[in-house]
Amino acid sequence: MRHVLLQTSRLLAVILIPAILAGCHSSPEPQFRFNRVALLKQEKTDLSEGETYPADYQQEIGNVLTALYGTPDQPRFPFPLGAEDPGHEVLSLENLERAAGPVRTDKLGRTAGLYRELCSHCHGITGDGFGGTAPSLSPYPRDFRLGKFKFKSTPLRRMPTDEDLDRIIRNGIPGTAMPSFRTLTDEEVDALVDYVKYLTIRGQHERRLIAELGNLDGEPFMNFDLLQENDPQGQQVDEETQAENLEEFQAQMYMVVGEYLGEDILSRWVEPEDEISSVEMAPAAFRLDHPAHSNLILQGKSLFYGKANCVQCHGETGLGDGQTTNFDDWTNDWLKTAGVSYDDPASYNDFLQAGALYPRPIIPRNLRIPVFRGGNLPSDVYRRIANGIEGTPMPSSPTLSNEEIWALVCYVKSLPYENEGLPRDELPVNERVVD
Amino acid sequence: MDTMANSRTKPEPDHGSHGHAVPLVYQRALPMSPGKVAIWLFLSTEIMFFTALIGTYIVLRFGAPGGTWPTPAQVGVVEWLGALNTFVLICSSMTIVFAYEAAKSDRVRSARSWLLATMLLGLVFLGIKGVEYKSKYSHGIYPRFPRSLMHDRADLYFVSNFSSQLKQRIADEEAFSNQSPKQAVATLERLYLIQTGLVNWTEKKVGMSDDPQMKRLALESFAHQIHPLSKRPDIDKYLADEQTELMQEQQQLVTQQEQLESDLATAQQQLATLSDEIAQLESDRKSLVDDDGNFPEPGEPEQQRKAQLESTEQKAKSITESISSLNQQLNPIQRRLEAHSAFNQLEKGINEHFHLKLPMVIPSGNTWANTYFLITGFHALHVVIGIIVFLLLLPLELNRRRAKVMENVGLYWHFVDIVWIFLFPMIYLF
Amino acid sequence: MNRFWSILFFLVPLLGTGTFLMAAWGMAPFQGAWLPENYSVAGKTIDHLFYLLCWISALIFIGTGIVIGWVLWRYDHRRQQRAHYFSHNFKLEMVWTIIPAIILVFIAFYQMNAWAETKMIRPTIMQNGQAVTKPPMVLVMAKRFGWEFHYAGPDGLIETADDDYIENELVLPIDTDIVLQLETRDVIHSFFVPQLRVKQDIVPGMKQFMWFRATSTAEMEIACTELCGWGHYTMQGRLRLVTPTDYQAWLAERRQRQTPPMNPEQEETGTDQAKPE
Amino acid sequence: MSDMSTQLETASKGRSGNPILRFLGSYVFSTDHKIIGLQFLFSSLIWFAIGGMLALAIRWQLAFPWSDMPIFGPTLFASEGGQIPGVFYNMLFTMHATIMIFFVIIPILSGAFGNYLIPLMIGAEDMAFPRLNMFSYWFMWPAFACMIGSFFMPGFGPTAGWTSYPTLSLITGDAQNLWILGLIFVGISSMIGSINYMTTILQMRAPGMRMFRMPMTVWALFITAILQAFALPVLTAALFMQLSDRILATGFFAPEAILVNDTTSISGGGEPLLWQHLFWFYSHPAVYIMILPAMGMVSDMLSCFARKPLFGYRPMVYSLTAIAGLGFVVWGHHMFVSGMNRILAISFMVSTMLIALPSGIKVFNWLGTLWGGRLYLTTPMLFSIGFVSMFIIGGLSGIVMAAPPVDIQIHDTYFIVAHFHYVLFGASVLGVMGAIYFWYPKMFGRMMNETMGKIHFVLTFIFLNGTFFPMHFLGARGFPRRYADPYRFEEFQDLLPLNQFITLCAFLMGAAQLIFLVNFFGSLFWGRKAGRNPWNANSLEWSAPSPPPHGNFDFQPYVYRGPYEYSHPGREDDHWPQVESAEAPDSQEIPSPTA
Repeated sequence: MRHVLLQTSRLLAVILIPAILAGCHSSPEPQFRFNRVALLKQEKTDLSEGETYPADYQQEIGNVLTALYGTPDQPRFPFPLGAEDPGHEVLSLENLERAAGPVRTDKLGRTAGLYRELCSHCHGITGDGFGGTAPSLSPYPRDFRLGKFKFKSTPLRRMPTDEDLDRIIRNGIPGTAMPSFRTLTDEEVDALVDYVKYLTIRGQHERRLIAELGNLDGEPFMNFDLLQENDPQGQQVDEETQAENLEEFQAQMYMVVGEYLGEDILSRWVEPEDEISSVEMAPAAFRLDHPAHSNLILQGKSLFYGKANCVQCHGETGLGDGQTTNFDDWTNDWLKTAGVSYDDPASYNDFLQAGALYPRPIIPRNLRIPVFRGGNLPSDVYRRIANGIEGTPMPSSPTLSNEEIWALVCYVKSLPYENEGLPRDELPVNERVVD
Repeated sequence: MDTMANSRTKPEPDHGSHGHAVPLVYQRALPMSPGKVAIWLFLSTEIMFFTALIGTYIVLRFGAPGGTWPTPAQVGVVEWLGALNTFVLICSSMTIVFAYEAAKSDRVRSARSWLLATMLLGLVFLGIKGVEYKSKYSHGIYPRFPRSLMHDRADLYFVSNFSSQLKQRIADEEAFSNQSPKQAVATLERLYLIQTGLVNWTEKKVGMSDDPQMKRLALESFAHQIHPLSKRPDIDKYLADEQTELMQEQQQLVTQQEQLESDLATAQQQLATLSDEIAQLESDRKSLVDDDGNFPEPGEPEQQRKAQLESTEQKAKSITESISSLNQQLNPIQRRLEAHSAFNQLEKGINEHFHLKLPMVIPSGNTWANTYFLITGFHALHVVIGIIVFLLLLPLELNRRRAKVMENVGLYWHFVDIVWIFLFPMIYLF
Repeated sequence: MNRFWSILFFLVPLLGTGTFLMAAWGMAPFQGAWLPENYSVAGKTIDHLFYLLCWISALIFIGTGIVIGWVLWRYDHRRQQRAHYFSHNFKLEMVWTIIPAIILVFIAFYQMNAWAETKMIRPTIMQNGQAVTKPPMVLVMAKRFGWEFHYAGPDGLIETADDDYIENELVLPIDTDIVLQLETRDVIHSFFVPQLRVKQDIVPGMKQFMWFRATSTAEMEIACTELCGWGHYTMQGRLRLVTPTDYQAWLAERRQRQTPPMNPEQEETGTDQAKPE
Repeated sequence: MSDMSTQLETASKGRSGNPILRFLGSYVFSTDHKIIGLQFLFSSLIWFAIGGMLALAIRWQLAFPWSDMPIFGPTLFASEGGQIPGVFYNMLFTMHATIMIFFVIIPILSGAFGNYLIPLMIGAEDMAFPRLNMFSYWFMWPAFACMIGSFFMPGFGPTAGWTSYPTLSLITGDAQNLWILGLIFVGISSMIGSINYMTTILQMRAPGMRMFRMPMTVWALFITAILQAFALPVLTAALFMQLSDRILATGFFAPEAILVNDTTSISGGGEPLLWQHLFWFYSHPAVYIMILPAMGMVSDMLSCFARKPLFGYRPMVYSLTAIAGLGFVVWGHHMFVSGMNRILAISFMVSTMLIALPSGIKVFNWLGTLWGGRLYLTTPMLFSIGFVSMFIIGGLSGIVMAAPPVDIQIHDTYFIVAHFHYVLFGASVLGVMGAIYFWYPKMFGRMMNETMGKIHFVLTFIFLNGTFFPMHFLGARGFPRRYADPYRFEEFQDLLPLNQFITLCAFLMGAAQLIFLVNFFGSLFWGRKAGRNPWNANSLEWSAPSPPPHGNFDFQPYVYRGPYEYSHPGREDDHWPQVESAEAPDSQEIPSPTA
């Protein structure tokens, strides 16, 4: 018995002591995750089968991004033009600091570390939509790095306004796992909006850098060694060379920050409000009490089955069963571009290893449930129909007239409550009224 | 009374030698062996187990919406098979008693044959159970992931699921038809007809119609054609009405089509004459070539004819368009009528008649199947365990010493029998 | 040493009741850790019951605590030469069976009315000279992880095409019998407003009704108290109790928003449904 | 300790020369009820440590939400800065409850003490079915494997709460399947065990050991076995149904279609409330399964250390029976706000009020036992008095919750958490601790250290109250349970300091258990040797050698009196063992061994 006990206690010690030691030091500072899916995709497009970019390329991009954007705990932002930079209109450092970093529990009114507290479970610290809960959610949380947002007041391929992001945070997205954060204060929401934009811009920039890898020929994007006063042999560099080096570094920086970021990415984020698409006047029959209201619904119905061809995806039944094999852009981004087929999971196993989420077809909305992801106000539905939904197969509809769109809005909004053909008291099976 | 001392003296293999010299004596609360006490206690826990299952059945059955619960006929339960099974089990309860009695009086061979008989009766029970399960399975009545074939209501979700499963079936069948075309063609034709004549028609009808009564009849008649549950005069009438109406419509459309076709023929004739005339005029004109090789300007009649030609072409085109749109209208109607003539007269419905195993509507059918398989399954499991125990006992010498074991096994077997006696009326009769 | 144990065990009821009183009076460090302020009519009854039960419990608690402390103090093996040999006392046992039984039966009957009022008797309205149960005002649709509050449109009925729904914000009038219809889209949730003393689980496949009458205007939070998944703690809604006039004005404003722009001047950019009031 | 091993070694000598086989035979696959009891004891204590760690992790998150959690943070979530995801928190409390209930309290009470004490206390050489008994332990191992395995499934483990309410439990990760399987195995183990106990108690009592001469411990274990045998099959059936809902999508507990994030998951026609009824039909009796044996053991300890007969032995037995009987008809009080029929709620309320009565009688009888005694405040005695004192709190808060209108406010809040921790930790675990201190000399032949025991008690007692008492206030405020971050709600933000205080107490309470650990293992080697009867107690096990050999008794025990004849006036000694004869045994009661 003694022998057994000694053995057992030794075994316990072997198991427990490392665990306790591991528990005693705190976690290392979290880092942004590198976009390995984009790199893999780039490798598949640029290089021949089986070849990869050298590991220090990834290191290099990481260095550049850390130099420009800091870390999750200490965010930075590279305003290329200093104080006059239009980037200041896009986001403010103050807001970033409020949203970034670990959750502060010492204060009661926890106004710092908001992103980590509220968002990173799903969207991940990097904003790559790969937080801890992500794989179990349907639909997956948004990956910000593509710079695409579904529900916005601007047309396709335009950036959302602050208002749009603000509304999503406050209202949530019904029918998805995105909850409504209505109880946050204005400042908190502003901070989160700016932080989301920060993560998006960082992700877009990262993708851009990865896309440029093929043009590099082994040269670094930004050679930080150029700033050193000593050369690799440890010798002092003379002033002339230093000046040259500095110039070269500035040129590199101009390319990476000024061109890639400033011109190509940031400029689109400035004043997206100018692009807001208008919601045209509705016909008088849109009013519920208008005698022609039911005619408008009928018109919407015939458009639904006819000219607008909504049935193609949403199905004749309106249950969203028309097509079930499309993917959204976030999946297509790697699934399609890299020439991988969905039917053969083995063919994209390397992408899953790199951190892509298992591809799921995007299911068209079941219109018989009164859940409107982009908002249920008539003007919201109008925009969805008129502008389409970014990143999904839902197209914009330039051929429909204003009145036709309103008719569709009217029909779509009435669809959930449409009697499917059974008496109302028979409707919800197994529904017992308790009172 | 045989006491514990009896079982004491029989050394337990794991016990080894005891630390004490004397075997202990005990006083008992009940005048039976510990084994028998334990088997009674075990059976009482089993009662609680089956109480929970039967309770679930009762709750779900009486909680079913609108009092719907499939009749035995609707789910293919055959009463006489159940009655036969009851008889088999009761007989087996009797034979096990004979086996026990034989063992108690040391008639070893007789005990063994009675036990064998019990086991065989148990196997017969399982066999009949298997036949029943198989018939359920072949009718598509079983719990299934992710959705059962059975839907509780004829609604759009039913149509939608039916449609997607049908599409899958057609795809499978098409792949199969590449290998052996002859066999598949008939099935495939039928499936296409179901898809166009039933599913798409109903989808469209329910989507486009504004009359709730109409929608309801459309959905119910669709479900009825797939798998009729009982005689439905209203649906028969609806279908017949629809058929006559569609025939009239078809007639109309066909007349229209004929009219249009004759129009088209006239137009084409006109076109032919016109182009002939134009060609004539042109060649006439070309014969008037001057010295520079220039033709004269086309004359008034030629221009007139050309304009005429153009307008007639337009007209012919529009006629062709309307013909094709007419065809588009006509096509589903024709398919629907074909479906009517192909499927209306089927007594057992499409599913069973063609062995299609497509989704069907049985109100509360899912819940029925769940509880049926749960309860009878666990009961069958108990029968199986009993048979295994019999198998273990058979090679042994079934003498007086083993009679106690026989008694305990018999108690268990009676319990299994009693459970069935509860289940039989519950599932087969009420 | 026995004294020490005696005092230790006596401290249990002392500190127990003491902290209860401190919490009830809102003394530090328990300020706020007690029944929240009550805003509903039925809440008063519930609070009264809670206090009554607390007092009964406190009496028993202190009584038994004193006995334990005293026994340890008095019957220490160093003071007591030999234990008294007795194994039962019929009269005493009857007394401590019957008195608690009476108290328990009293409690059981005392609370039945409160239960009936809060959960069984639904408010009525007069319709054609007959009292009929009041139809629900708002359909509360619970889902993972949030609340949808479906308000009746101009037709006054919920579950019709003109319904208007808001995420996570419920506005209700005070001094009115409010009936809510509760449903869920996915799993079991529970609608809980501590200040109104209302809680109701919402089970899939069932319709639940809940009613209360608020007494004064306030803003409070709605919580879900039945585990519903990873984001259970995020099911946070806001409830605003306003005066009936404000409520009507608010409703009118909502309806205004439901109407899309009918002429260019009224058009707004983006939906401002989200903007806080 | 060494006595025991020599005894056992001699017992197994000659059976097999191979030392490994011999070791396996005597310690691992032993059919000796004492070894099986100890196996249950040790595995439960290991699970107790795991469950405790989970509890501390829960407390950490509530005191310092989303901060870097010790041990779990750096090992599992380093890339997230040590911040746990919400679903991990759900796993924490689900597994904490499951482990504590099904792998700690139930096995330690009926598995460890039931196995160890029943044959010894009734004078049997072993259980009625020793090999079945071995199986009842080894059926725990598949359950252990399932539970450990479930931690490694996606989503970190089952996350539907220990109540596992559908429809949530139907859509959580695959770990739930393992969880269900684990509980089914626990159920089989408990069922085998309880049938064995009942048979043993009914049929294998020593001559003269009438039912009403059995110690309260045996009575309590007997009634617990009845509860288990009749309530568990219901849970097992329900678990099978839930498993089939998850795997075959049968839908016993799912209404027609559940839409989760717009994906139809399960179809059915079932009833979510049906699960709750079936579950609580078992789990409410389970509450008594978790407290009755402790009550029995505490009764024995109180009487022994007060040197005085148990006050009202028969009423105590009757009240045990009443608690068990009523325990089957009160399950609905867990469901007052669940949407269950509201008239039914009233009947459940009345029966719940009734069940308070026998519980009250027990408390008063314990006080009566102490009154006029000669108290020796040894560690087991202190734990027993602690048990009574804590059980009073748990019982009284139970009455508050039994009132449905009040339950509306405090259902699923920390008031409930406080209540059942007072009963399960405050009462049951203190009782178990006391019982370990009390029967340790019998189990290992050595005494545990009294000073360390008392320090252990006083620290546990203080911090246990510090941990659980403030939860009543949180609950009254409406502070919901199972919230990973309640402070998202403005109205709960000011409760953070109180929660931090609770967490501090919880960690200190956890630390205090280290003293117990040291004492337990240290005493194996350095404890004072105990004779047969170190506490001068009456019941039969104290007449056997410590530790008892294989077969328990080195003499044929005859029982002459009840177990509580302390300080009998006609006797100089203050105890009078049940086996000690003053006159010839009543010949009627002793069957002749040869009959």
